[in-house]
Order: sequence, then structure tokens, then C-alpha cells
Amino acid sequence: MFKKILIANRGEIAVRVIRACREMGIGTVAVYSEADRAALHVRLADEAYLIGPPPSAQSYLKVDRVIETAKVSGAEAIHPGYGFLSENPEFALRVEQEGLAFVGPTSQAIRAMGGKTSARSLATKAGVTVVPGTTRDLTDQEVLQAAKEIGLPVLIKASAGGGGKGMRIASTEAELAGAIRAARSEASSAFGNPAIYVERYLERARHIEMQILADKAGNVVYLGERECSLQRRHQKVIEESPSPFVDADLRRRLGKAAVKLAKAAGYTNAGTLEFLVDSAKNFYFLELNARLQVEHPVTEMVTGLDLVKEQIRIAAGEPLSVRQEEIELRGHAIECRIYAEDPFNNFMPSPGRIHVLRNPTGPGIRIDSGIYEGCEVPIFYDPIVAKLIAWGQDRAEAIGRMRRALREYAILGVKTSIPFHHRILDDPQFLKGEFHTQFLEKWLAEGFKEESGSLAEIALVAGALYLHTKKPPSPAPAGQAAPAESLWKLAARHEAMRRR
Amino acid sequence: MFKKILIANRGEIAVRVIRACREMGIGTVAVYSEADRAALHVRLADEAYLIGPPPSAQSYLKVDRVIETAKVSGAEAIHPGYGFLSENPEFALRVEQEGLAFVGPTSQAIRAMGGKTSARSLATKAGVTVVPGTTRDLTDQEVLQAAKEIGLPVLIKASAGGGGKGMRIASTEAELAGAIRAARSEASSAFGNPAIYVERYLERARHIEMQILADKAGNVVYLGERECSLQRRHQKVIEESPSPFVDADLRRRLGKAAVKLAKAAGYTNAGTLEFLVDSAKNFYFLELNARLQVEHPVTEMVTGLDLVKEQIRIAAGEPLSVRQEEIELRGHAIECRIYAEDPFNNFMPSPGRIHVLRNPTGPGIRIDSGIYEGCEVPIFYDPIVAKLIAWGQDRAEAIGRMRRALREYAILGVKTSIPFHHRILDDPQFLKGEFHTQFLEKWLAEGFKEESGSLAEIALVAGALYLHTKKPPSPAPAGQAAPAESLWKLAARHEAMRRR
Amino acid sequence: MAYSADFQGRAHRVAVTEGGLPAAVRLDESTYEVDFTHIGGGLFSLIVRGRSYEVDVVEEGEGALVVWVEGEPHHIQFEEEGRRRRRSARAPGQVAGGRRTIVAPMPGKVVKVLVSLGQEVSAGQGVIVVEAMKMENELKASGPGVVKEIRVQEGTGVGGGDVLVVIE
Amino acid sequence: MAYSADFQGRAHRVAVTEGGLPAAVRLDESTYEVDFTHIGGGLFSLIVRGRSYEVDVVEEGEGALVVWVEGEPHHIQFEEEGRRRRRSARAPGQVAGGRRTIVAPMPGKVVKVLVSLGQEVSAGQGVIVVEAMKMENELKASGPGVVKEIRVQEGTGVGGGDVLVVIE
Repeated sequence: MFKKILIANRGEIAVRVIRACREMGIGTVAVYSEADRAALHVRLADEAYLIGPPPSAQSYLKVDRVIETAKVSGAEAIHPGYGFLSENPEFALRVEQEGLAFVGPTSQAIRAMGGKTSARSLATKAGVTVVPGTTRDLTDQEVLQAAKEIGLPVLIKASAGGGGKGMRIASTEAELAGAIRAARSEASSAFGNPAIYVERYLERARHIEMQILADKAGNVVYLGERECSLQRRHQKVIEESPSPFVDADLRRRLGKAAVKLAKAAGYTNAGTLEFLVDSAKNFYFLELNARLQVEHPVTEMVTGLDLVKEQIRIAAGEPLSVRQEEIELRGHAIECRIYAEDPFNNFMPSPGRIHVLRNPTGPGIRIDSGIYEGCEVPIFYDPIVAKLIAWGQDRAEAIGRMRRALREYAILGVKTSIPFHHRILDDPQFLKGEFHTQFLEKWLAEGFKEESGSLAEIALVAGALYLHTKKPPSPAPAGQAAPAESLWKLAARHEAMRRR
Repeated sequence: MFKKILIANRGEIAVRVIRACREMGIGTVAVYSEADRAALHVRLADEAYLIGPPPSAQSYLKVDRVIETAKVSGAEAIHPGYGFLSENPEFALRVEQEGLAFVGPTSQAIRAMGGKTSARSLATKAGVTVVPGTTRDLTDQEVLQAAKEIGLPVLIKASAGGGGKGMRIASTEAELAGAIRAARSEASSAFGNPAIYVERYLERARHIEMQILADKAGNVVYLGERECSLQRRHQKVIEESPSPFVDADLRRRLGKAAVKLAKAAGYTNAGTLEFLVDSAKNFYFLELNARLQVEHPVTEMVTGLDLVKEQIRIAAGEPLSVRQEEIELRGHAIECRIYAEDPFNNFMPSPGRIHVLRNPTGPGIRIDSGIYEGCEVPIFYDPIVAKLIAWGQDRAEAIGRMRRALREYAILGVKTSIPFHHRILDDPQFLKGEFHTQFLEKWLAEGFKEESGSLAEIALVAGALYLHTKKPPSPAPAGQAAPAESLWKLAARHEAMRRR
Repeated sequence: MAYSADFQGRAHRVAVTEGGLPAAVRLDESTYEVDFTHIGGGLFSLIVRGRSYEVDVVEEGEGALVVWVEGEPHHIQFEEEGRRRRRSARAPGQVAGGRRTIVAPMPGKVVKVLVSLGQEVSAGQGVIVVEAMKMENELKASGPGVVKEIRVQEGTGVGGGDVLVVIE
Repeated sequence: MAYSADFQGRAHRVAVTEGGLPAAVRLDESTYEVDFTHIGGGLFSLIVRGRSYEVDVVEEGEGALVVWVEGEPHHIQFEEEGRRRRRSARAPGQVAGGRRTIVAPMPGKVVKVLVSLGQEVSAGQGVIVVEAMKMENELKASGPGVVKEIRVQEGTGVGGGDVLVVIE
């Protein structure tokens, strides 16, 4: 087993990997940008090295600096986390060439799964259904032709695309020409590549993904699905496992398809296959994420496995620790992603200093977090600051615990999505488990405002008392006192009264 | 189901019960003494009522005030937690008489199990082996006689005893007379009752207990054992489930005995039967704890059940949610009790204000805690301030996670047992799972000192830098600056440098 | 001490009639007896008629408080009674003597300026794109007008609250 | 700035030769280059030769620090060099000119006084019992002597550090 691993990432996922290493007795090497000197992953790691200025392009994305740091520190392996260099085949290749272990699939597997069209054709060859559409780049003429064959509505997608960019829906023939133009121009500006292809657009479908583990001996197992239909701007908001929509038969079919495709791709380590599932429980392969997913904890909570440790063992050449028949899902797990953004102001990013942080604790609650009270959330990186995960014997208990925990959770100083989660967890459709990928957008279209309800009186009363205590408390002698100070005086007076 | 429950307790267990109620949608009523106005359980409850001055005898033990508060607030049930009124049959009786539900066994069951000798005779009748000894109070002559029959060494115990008081070991006949005198005098001074009885003293035995649940329909299930041999002054320090010493056969035998005895006693709700187990895996019943145990979380982690919710459902007359064959233990859980006491100074209690609190989070970690940063740990109550629980797929992973979490855990302002736990978790005997009830005492006899090891250099360097930054940083202009302030200046300067 | 408090466009009168413990607060027509204690920072524990509340108070400007109760934020503008009315902190894009300002809602970097000096813009038209945390955010004009000032260029780093563009 | 530092009875010399960043500290014969930043309160993050450490510093008296590194406490008494030596905070029961004091190690209540004025006591003999957190703690004489003062009675509440009994 490795003696030391470098974690080429930051934030909650770097902390997550550091913890797994420490629990395995493996030394940890953190890398950090100038904006992250005081970041949690730097505080917790055994070693930490500065690799550049704040912008990712000059630090966390610098292949040479990362590899050089691994060699200097004597790390034997590199864990890329998610994002940044995690799905960059050139990086994986460099790591391999330098004689280090990459905690993830081979560079070939990453490349094979990287291009959307290449992944689609690989899936088709493996006999896994993909969303009806084309598997190569098309001319405008071919797009029009293909659209007719596939049937409207269609989705025109950038071949090099990602994150919802270079995507256009066309519901009528008339819309096709415009959609093609728009998609091409957005694609070329965003990815410097105007190549596009066409897919049938599935309405009211669910986004369901299957977690797999594959060792270097060719053993592949699936660990059950994750329900990821609750999205905003193609960004996942709440995930759960199992999916309230998936029965044992569908789970087995999804699992078998995932394993088949992974084997066809010669895939190793942890991976996730994303599917669209329609109301008739037909499923269509979308793409394979060749890395650890943000939402991996819900799978860990129901399977009992530690996916990061499994990743590391696989990278070290060990066989899988479990056989398929040994994997059983216990209970239900839900994850709420905590973004530093303002749900009351069109989800504007909200970087800044976190003045107050109170983490919920207690039964069934897990927090994977990259923040602490007093820390700075930089403007340079992803807005995910933490993940709140709740486990229960069934979905109802998991939801009950999540609501309880959300209420205990306080993050002040930056705006977060916590109030947004409060509302979703009260939504009757959510409670019934009846939703699809467009659900949140529709739901948000109705607008998201502050409650004006029963707590307003308390807020008004508390606000007045707060301001009042900032004044020299009458009848006490006058003279300006600093807020905090007089608050403490007040507390002290109260103390005195209580002691009587 | 109840609409509202009063929690007649404080600290971490009150918080634990409040959380269970909230997750079930049940309203919560906290009671508090004048020392606890700002306590966490008061902050988290839906309602809170002052019931008296700081000393327990004038607040948390005041039967009338508690019941009166339940009626005023409209609570339908009372959860006693552990300690305080939890095993007081008069209190349970009053609750019953007032038409409220007591979340625990009936007053008769509590009374039947209260007296040590009565519990022993009940067990004997039920055919459950007890530690060889007598089941009634004895004269000095009878003690001498009994000792001969039982065989030395013997333990002379106060019938009304508890907490290790009124207990004497006699290893030789010569020691008997003195041991009897000592036990009687200590018993009468401590409990106002000189009655004593004799038990065989089992050396190098393990303290293993079995958790049971019993509904009002007479269904009783056992939820597996807890290993509680690691004790200091008869106070549990670390508990785990399952026990590294217990195999499936012993578990089944312990479980059947526990169920048999519970049924014989007409016991309902959650309960724990304590056994001594010798190296030959013979077990002897000690006592039944007619309440929730401090260490219940380790059982929750491996069974997936929420014991407090089960308690509440049982009290509401619902049948058990599980049958015996449905109960399976998954993985391994360990609990470290965090006491406010100084391990470096003979475990002196250490009340006071908690200036710094950093809770560990992440996979497999649970904290049940009654404290927060800035809170006061009063001198009036039990020194348990929190419990750190770690779950893993096996004992090794659970230990790895516990060590990882202990290292992240920081409580400053009061002394705690955290450093003590660090050492135990490094002990080779502990890692092998080879220990017994005298293990810690022997271990401590060797003395417990601060490390003088490799970290000392860093401590010396850091201390000097800390003091240095309190001075006007040369060559900067002179003039005394408050520590905090200049520290922030320093931080700011550093910030500036990093931004470059 | 009495205040007029503006919450979601409705005006309330709040008067602290007793500052000791328990405190007495009159809100519009009803009176509240409040047992409260300071937990730390802006956090208070209130007990009102037996109900326990955790309340976090954050000051965003003079008299402008965000009061968090049970996880729900309440933006309230307090005015001490008798004092001359102050205008509450201006919201981005709010009209002030015919001027509309496009204000950066958060620190970030200007990636695109979509308008030019003197250009006519209509309500809702995209004016400037600011990037933060890997997300591009298009700031729109709250109403029609003519671009009078462009205070930043593409690539400029901006702070939260900075005025980027002025429209008249 | 240079200090003499007493840790577990051994004296060390620690000198901060460069206070900026990275800082330079000379400890006895070796020099450490330290990149450090203040996280908050008494918490610092240190990076020394690539190793990252979390360090909590708690002041217990002038120059008397408890330095926590990776969960392990280190009690260190610092003296600024050149300054007149101060006697470090006296430990309970320590001899001072023949006087032994029995000091309350924590706040609590006196439940029993086991000795009387003028009584002779031997080393290790129980002198007084103080209760806190439901536990009785018997405080013992650190050496032989005669009870000169008993400053408390049974039932008295005491604070941590209070002198309860004086033995000569």
C-alpha cells in the first residue's frame, strides 16, 4: 500500500480524501494556491505545498507543478478528487509516465469516455441503449435530416460540451435552424470547437446514475443507483440513494448495463454512469464520469463502503474487497449540496468570510465540509462549500433527519442554499418522490421569496431588543458602549440574576 | 402518537431525545435549572421552562416541578433520559397516576429491578446465572459462612449500593472480618443502610451488556451486546459493539438469557442487562438498567435502529418495529466518552467555560454533544459533556476513524479526556481487543503523563512565535498592542503578502 | 426605545418598554414578555411565552438587520423613532433621481461589457457580465435609459457593491 | 526576541530571529523556517519544512503557555531573556518557605474537612474533600507538617485555585 498520497484538489473533497488516507495510515500531501493558505485541507494534511496564485489555471490546473510537488514530497500516488485535473487524460498520462499511481482510471479509459460522441458509440457497440441520436459530428444538413429521423423535440449538443453549455432544444422544425446556429456559436466560444450532434429530447425524464467499482483484474461491481433529478441549471442540488423510482428489477438492469459498458471500455477504479430514465422505466446512457462524484456519500451511507478507500486500494493493485452478491443497500440516504450562493437573489455566487458556522450533529447525520468559522470562501473556485448527508432506515426517516439537521445548520457571512433546501424538503411532490429533471426549474419559476410567516413577529421583537441592548441600558448611567461589550454586560447582568 | 414530550434531563442526552422527537414531528419541552438557561438543550427545544436553582436536588430531581411543567405545557409523555429521575420508581408511579406516559418501564418493573438482591433472586428464579453469592442481606456470621461456600476471593457489597461504594474485596480468610467492617460502615454512611451481601469476585472478567427492547404486547428482542470492560473507578470510558470477545453462540446465549429475564420481570421499553463474562465465556447476570444507556449509540450504529424513537413508539403502545430475525449487526461501532476532567491530574473534574470547540465530521463519525463554543460547563452536574462515536465496516476501520476524529477534536477551556482516549487507542492490547474490567486501572497505575516526544520542538517554536507576535513586531514602530489585535495585524500582513 | 420597522414593505412599530429581564416589547398592538440571553456573536436565545427560539442577528447597515429565526432570514429596516428618516440601503439598480446604477452583487471579475457609452438600453437588457466562483452572471438594466458611465473594463476585478455602470 | 523555555523540567533557548514570513526561529542548536498564519482565537497553522501543523495556544499565566500540537498538550514556561527571573505559577502543595498550601484544583463545594488546627499531618494524608460534578475528590498533603490555617468550612463553595488549608 502507498505510504504517501498527494491530493490534487481543495475544499471539501480534498478534506474527504485526506481523512480516508489518515484512517488508512497513509501520509497526505496537500497542494494549495495563494488564496488557500488558511484553507481546511491545508490545516488537516500532514504536508502542504504552495503551487501558485489563486486562479485555478495558475495553480490547481498546473500539471507540472502538481507532479513536481508529488516528487519533491515523495508521494507515490495522486488523488485528483473531482473537477480540476480529475478527467484530464493528459494529466493521467503524465502521472503514469512519471511512475506515479493515478487514483482513477487509465488515461486511455478517460480519453475513450471523454468525448461525448465517442462514449455514445462505445455504449452502442456494447449494446447499451443511448438517447436516440447521432454518434458523430454533423453538418447542418445532417442535423436537419437526423432530427426528422429521431423525431422532435430534439436536443442539439456540442460534442465537446459540458455544464449545459452549447445546448439547444428544438421543439418544431421551424426552430431547428436557429437552434443549430446558437448551439454552434456557443460551442465554439465556450470550447473552441463548433462540432455538434443531435439527441432526442426526453421530457419529464429522471436523471439516475449507477456507481461502479472496477479493479485491475477486471472485476466490476455496481453499488446501486443515485437519484439526481433535482437540478438547477444542470447543477445537482439534492441526491439520494436508492431512488424512490427504481425497483429491484430496474436496479439490476441498470447495474448490468453499467458493468457491461465499463468492461467494454476497460474501465478501472470508481466510476459513475449517468442515465436518463423515462416514465416507462426505459433507460438511456448519457455519459460516464471517470472520477469520484460529489454525491458519492449517499452510496457510502447505504452500502457501508468507503469509496475513497476502495479507490486507493484499486489504484494500489488490490482486488475489490466485495463481490456483487455481498453488496446490499441498507436504509436510505439523502445529500443536500450547500452552495455559497444566494437563493433569494437568483442564486448569485456569494463569496466572502464565514462569520458564523454551526454544524448539525447527532444520529444519522454526516457533513463533508471544506469550511470553518472565520474562513474565507474565495471567488476563484467552485461554490460548493459543504455537503449535508442524512441516513435513515427508510426515506421518511432520512428526510426527517435532514430537516432536523438543516434547522440546526447555521452559516452566516456568505449566503447559502440552506433556505432553498428547507423549502424543497417541505414540497409535497418531493415527499412523494415524484419529480424529474425539469421539476426544480418549474418550481423555481414560481419565484423564491423570504417567508413572511409566523416567525416574523419574533424577528421584529428580537431585532428591536438587539438594537436596544446596543444603547446604554436605561436606567443605567449613559455613555456609549460598543455593541458586543454592552451585550456582554447584559449577559453578565443576566448571569447575576440567575445566580441569585 | 404523542404530540408533545417533556424531556426531564439536560446535557447531551436531552439534546439526543429532542432530536429524535423533532425527527418524528413531536413537539419538545425542555426543563432547565438556573445554571442551564443558555444550555444547548434549552436552545434546541420548542419550549423551555425554568424549574429551579442549580443543584439537581432543587431542579432536575424535583418530581412535582417536572410533572407540573408537563401539565402546564400540555406534554403527553415524559422522557427521563438517564440518571436523575430515570430509575426512580416513585417518579414513574407519579407520572402514571397523573395520566401521563412514562417513556420507560412501569414503576413496578423499575422497583423489581432496583434492589440488587431482589434483581438477583428474580434472575435466579428465571434460571439466569448470577455471580455465585447470596441473594439476601446477611449477618457477619452468615457472610463468613457464605464466603467459605462460594470460595475466595469474594466481593462484599452493599445491598443498597451503587457507583462502587460499599464494596470490598477479600482474597484471604484473614481479610474477611476487616472487609465486612469496612463495607458496612461505608454502606451506612453512603446509603444510610449497612445491609451487605457476598459475591464471588471474578478476576480478569469482562463487562458485557445486552440491549433489549420490549413492547407492551410482550414482544421482546435483543439488539446485540456492548463491550464495556474499559472502566475507570467503575465508570465506563470506551464502549463498542459488537464485543471483540463475543462470538455468535455467546451472543445468542446472552440474548436468550436477557429476553427470558426481561419477560420474567414483565419488563417493557428499552433496557440493558449487564453481565460479567469470564475467560471461559461463562456469563453471570449483574443488574438490569431500566433506562436508556449512555452508550446506546454504538448499538444504533450497528443495528440501524433509533433506540429513542423505539422507546417513544413503545411508550405510545405501538408494537416493536422489528422481529428478532430481522435484526442484523452491520460493521463495528466504538464510543469514546468525553468527560470534563483532567487526565493529567488524576481525572479531577474540570468545570468552566469552553473557549474553543472544534467537532470532527466526515464519514462514519457521529457526535452526541451537549456543549458549544462559549458555553459554560457547570460544577453541579455529571462530567460527561459529549460522546464521540465512530462506525466502520470492521473494528479496524472503526478504530482508524476514531483516531482520525479524535485528532480533529479540539475542546479548550476545560480539561477533557480526549488525550486519554488518544493513548488508549494506541495501546496494543486494546488494538488486539484483549482487555478486562481491571485493564485500565492497571494501565493507569503506570501513570499518565504528557508526551515529551517529537512534537515538543514544534510546541516550543510555536509558543515563541506566539509571544513574539504579541510584541510590536520589529522593525515596525513600537507601542504596546493587544495580543489579538497584533495577531490580526500579522494575519493581515500575511494576507497582503499572499495576495501579491 | 421605540422603532419603526419595515419588513417586506409593511411598516411596524416596535417599542422596548422594559430592557431588563424579562424584557417587555410592544409590537404594533400586542405585547411580548421576553426572557433572552446572549449566546455569543450575534446569537441570542429567546423564550417567549414558553416557546424557545434561536435568533441570529446580522447587521447589514445602520438599522438594517437580517434576523434569522429557525433557519429563516428576515430582512428588516429599523428606524429609531423621532430620528430624521434615513433612506434605507439602496438596492442595486434602484432609481435615485433618474439614475440607475448597475452594482456588482458580489466580488468577481468583469468578463464582458455588453453596452457602450451613450447606448440606449431597455428594461431587462443585459448590460455587463461578472464572473465569480466559475459562474458567469449577466447583470441586467432594471429599467430603460441611456448609458452614462462605464466604470470598469473587461478583466477588471470588482468588489461587492461596486457601481459598474450608470444609466440615466 | 529570545526566550528561555522550561518544558518538562528541561530548559531550552528559543529565539525568533525573523518575525516576518517565513519566520525564522532558533531552538537550541537548530533553526526552523516557519510559514505560519493565524486561523482565529489561539489557533495557528504552521508549515515547517513542508509539514503542516495545527497549533492551539492557551495562556495560563504570564509566559505560561499550553501549546496543543496534534491533540497533545505541552505546558511550557517562557521567560523573556534579560528580564529578571519570575517564579513560575506555583503548583498546588508546592513548598514555599516551608509552607505547604492545599489549593482547590477546580471550583466546587467543600464536603468534609478531615483535619483540625494544629494537627500534625503526614505526607499523602487526606486533608479536605471537595465535591464537583457529582464526584468527591480528596485533597492530600504533599508532605508532613502542622495545620496552621483552615480557610474554609464544610459547605463552603470554593473557586479553582483558592487556598483551602495551610500546612507548615
